[in-house]
Amino acid sequence: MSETFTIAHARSWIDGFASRCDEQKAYLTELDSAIGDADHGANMARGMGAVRGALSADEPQALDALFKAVGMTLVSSVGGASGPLYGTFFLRVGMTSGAVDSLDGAGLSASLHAGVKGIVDRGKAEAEDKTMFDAMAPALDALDASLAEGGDLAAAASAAAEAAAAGRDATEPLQARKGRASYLGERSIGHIDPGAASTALLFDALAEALS
Amino acid sequence: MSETFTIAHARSWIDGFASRCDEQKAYLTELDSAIGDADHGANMARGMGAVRGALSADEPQALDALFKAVGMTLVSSVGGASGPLYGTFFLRVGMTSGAVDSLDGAGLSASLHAGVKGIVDRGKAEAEDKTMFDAMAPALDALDASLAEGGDLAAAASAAAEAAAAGRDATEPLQARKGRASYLGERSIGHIDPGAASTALLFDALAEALS
Amino acid sequence: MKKLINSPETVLADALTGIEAADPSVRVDHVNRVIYRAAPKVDGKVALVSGGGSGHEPLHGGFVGYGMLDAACAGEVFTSPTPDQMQAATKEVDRGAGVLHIVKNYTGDVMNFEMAAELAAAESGVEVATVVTADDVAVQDSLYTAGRRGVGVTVLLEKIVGAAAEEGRDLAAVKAIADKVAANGRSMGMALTSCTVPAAGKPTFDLPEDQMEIGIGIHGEPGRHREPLASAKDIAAQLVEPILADADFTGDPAIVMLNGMGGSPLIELYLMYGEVAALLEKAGVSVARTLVGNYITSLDMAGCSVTVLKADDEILSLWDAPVETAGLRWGR
Amino acid sequence: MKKLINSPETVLADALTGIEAADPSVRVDHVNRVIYRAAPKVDGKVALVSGGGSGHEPLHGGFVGYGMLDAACAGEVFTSPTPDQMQAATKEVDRGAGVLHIVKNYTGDVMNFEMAAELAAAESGVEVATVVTADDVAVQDSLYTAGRRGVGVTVLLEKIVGAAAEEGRDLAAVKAIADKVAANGRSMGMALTSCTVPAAGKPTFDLPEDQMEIGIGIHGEPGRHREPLASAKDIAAQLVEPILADADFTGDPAIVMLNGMGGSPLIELYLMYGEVAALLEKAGVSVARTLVGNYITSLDMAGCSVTVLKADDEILSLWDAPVETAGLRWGR
Ligand SMILES: Nc1ncnc2c1ncn2[C@@H]1O[C@H](COP(=O)(O)OP(=O)(O)O)[C@@H](O)[C@H]1O
Ligand SMILES: Nc1ncnc2c1ncn2[C@@H]1O[C@H](COP(=O)(O)OP(=O)(O)O)[C@@H](O)[C@H]1O
Ligand SMILES: [Mg+2]
Ligand SMILES: [Mg+2]
Ligand SMILES: [Mg+2]
Ligand SMILES: [Mg+2]
Repeated sequence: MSETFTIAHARSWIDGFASRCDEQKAYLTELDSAIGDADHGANMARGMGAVRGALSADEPQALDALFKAVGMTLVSSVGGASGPLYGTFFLRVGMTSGAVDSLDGAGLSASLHAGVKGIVDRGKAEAEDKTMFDAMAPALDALDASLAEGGDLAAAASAAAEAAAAGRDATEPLQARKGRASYLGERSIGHIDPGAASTALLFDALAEALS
Repeated sequence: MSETFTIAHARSWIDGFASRCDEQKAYLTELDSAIGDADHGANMARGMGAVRGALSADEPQALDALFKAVGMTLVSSVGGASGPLYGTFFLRVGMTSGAVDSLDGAGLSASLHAGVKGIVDRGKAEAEDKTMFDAMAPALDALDASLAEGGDLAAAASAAAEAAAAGRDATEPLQARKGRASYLGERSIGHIDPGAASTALLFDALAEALS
Repeated sequence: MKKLINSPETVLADALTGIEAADPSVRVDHVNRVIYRAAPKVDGKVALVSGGGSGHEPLHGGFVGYGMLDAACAGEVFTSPTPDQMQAATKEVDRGAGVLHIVKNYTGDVMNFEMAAELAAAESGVEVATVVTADDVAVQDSLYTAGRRGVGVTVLLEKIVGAAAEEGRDLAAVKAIADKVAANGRSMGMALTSCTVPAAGKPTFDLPEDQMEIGIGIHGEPGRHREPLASAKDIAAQLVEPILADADFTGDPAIVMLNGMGGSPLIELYLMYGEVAALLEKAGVSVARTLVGNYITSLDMAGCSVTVLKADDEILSLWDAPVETAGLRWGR
Repeated sequence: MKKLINSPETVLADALTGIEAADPSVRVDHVNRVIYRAAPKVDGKVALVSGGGSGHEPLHGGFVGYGMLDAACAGEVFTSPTPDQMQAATKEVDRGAGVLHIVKNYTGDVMNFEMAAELAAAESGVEVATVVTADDVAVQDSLYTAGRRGVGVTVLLEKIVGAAAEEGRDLAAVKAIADKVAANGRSMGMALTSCTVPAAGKPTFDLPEDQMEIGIGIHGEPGRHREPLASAKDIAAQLVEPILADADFTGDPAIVMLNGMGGSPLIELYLMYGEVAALLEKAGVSVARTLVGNYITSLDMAGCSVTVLKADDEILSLWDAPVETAGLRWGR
């Protein structure tokens, strides 16, 4: 049970996300085969693998440095749509966190909001475009609601993870309007968005890190 | 029951061979798929189809003209190994038949021998090289033996057809030493030679024409 | 999965090694995964940088050389390259006259090139202009899509704009001709089979023996719709009609490309071009130049695409100008 | 069977229509199925006629043009053309200096070209010389086979000998250089998949997911032996070793071709070339010129072949001479 999000939590979050991307590589690629180009699993596994490598070479002691390293590594090792998007997410999370080694609930929420705003700035996604944003947005709403109700960080993160998973599942009936799934028109309906699925992993990792 | 091989027999022989090539196209190609390049059925069907067309346009009244037309048409419409080989066969059959409208048994035998010699001149095949020659040679032996025993043309042709079929089957255990099956080395063993199979059709058609 | 590879992870690195070994006229930066001309352009000329996911060969690496690109950034298979790669290439090829980025319209490519242009301008002061190709008529360009995909016209654009840069035109002029080509090309593609992404290890989609996908892009994604397998004549109509419905190609000379997706043999591509040419003639399109072959591919996918570019005298003379690359070569 | 065709029976006729539409520098005789240069050679120069079954494109039709062939006779898929076709082509291209027939060593091709040469000499008095390529080391050249198959070296030969003819050498000299090239080239091929002959409608052989054929020719025939599917590095060794074991390639410059069988994408061919180049370097072979791509194919077969030609200054300078065909083009 934690009231602060520490750099140890941050590390464990990133590490947990990396493990999940690796374990779920085939699943993410499977989703991307149906409505994309069959590389989302490889992209995320490669990127988060590179992040692990970068963080083990250099151990940043402040949250801004840590997340900047994560973001820069993703930007420079992933490519595709997910590279700039997840990269920008972490860069913005870091910028807003600042040169500190921990955040309270409000601080974490503000950082995550800045990250999601980064994704929207880059990708212009709106709700129900069938993108990772559709898992991000409800996750943050749930996190904020839990904190507002006085929940601790563990509870808030676990609510966020649940909401992200629900958001992921809710992309299934949508027709894509962003990213390469949009080229499929109505044929994109009936499939879960791969980026929303990786975002659900992201919040699941956060919940575990804070549990 | 006939003691002479007439131009009507010749026509019916050619026509029967054309029908058989057409009906057995897939079978001949199947054999050629195993140890060749999957075109013997198409080649023979195309060639004998062209022969039918040529003979219906122009009705030669002498055996030499008829067989020359068959041979020339095969040479100019088949290509591959079988085009020059069957083409030369019929050209030589025609040259030896001469400008007559019928042949006796000895005459027919001499013409067929000339045809087979043409094949050997062109292709240098020897016995057990696993080629059409391995159906041709026993067929002529059987024809000659039957005639020598006093058999009529129908009996002789039917003996030839049986021997050609046996020759065809006897190619199965052989390792090819001529044609493209030879490239396979030992892998050519265990498959019937496609050209021997079409030669069996040739003698089957002759037997029917004379029956 | 049957491929001539060592392992899915090393496909790109190994292919770059092979390209470098095969073609003495290019040089490969293996760290940044950029293919450069071995003999760089002279000072004062605009340089062209393109790039994208791998798996579309000869695009883009095979188009590096005199008369076309100065650098091609190679991403992983079907994954756009990263801003670092593009930024490194941009800095390397700049000859003081600025750099044109040639970008196919995909979310990933656009975002990565955007970040690269920001970085290049901020860090090294290189002037960057960008052209985005978006010629795929299978996709409606609307608020409800990521816009049309950039496909075949990219090949024609790299040739034509490469010639303009070689002539010594300035960045604005080079960008203007690039925009003109991008605006006047249309493409439509189809697949007989899926392709297999090495890292995925199996075909991206299943396509029954009697079906085909119409309106595919170049990433093995399913097309706009699935249709019963048809004759070449019929397929040609399904590709040409949407192109002609989308823009008027009469009255000007056209450059036409019949492109193979990688797994269809040349005999079929020629055959298809015969059908396409007949349809274009019937529609009153006068074809001035033709390209038939594998130019912008989808790994081992069987299928083809048609690109029609409305040209003019300027474009035709840039098209005819000398080019010396692995993928396109004439005039020297 | 999934192919971009109208019907198996019309594949060749339709493809010839497409070739003619696509390439203004050739002219097609649709009755005889011969592809000619649109602008014939001048009087007094030796002419080159090649030909063979279709399904190997760009060979041979794509090599008709300045610096290579004067005519290519197209047979049905995998079926050598007939003597009529070759004879018509021979008469048509003769400029009074004689004609070289370029024949790949297959029983059918050899017999049909033999008949054509007899006819051409008898009927029109055209002097004909013949070169037969037989470079496939997968096959032992012995009394117990039809000799080695003619494969990849045919491409190199058509280029090199085409340049010699363009220079104005006489028939004996042209034949001499042709024989030298034929004698000094070796090839070895492999398949990941079978191809599908249109008229047969299904793959010529079945090849399980984990197996490959080593020592194939170019007609979709099974190879010399079946092996477990291996890495690119391993496959390269299985192709290069028999070539190097068959002839000594050290001490002279080599021309190397890494050829695709039609269904393997360029990224894999480049990757394979990287492995081949490494092996050749280790063996002390000094590679002077390289060709990577689909040049002599087997319809849609996935796989590749390696050809190594022991060259010399004369051969290299003929190789570098200008050529302008759909399949190979440089220097003009
Ligand atoms: N404009 C966008 N805004 C937000 N997310 C997007 C956008 N475009 C694509 N995405 C996300 O990116 C995911 C695809 O990532 P990935 O497969 O790695 O890249 P690519 O599409 O370039 O192959 C999609 O599933 C979607 O969630
Ligand atoms: N040298 C030869 N002598 C006799 N027959 C031969 C010879 N070479 C090949 N053949 C016959 O030709 C047949 C193959 O014919 P076909 O498939 O039509 O031609 P290709 O081998 O050129 O594809 C073989 O099955 C064999 O019977
Ligand atoms: Mg993807
Ligand atoms: Mg055959
Ligand atoms: Mg991608
Ligand atoms: Mg054949």
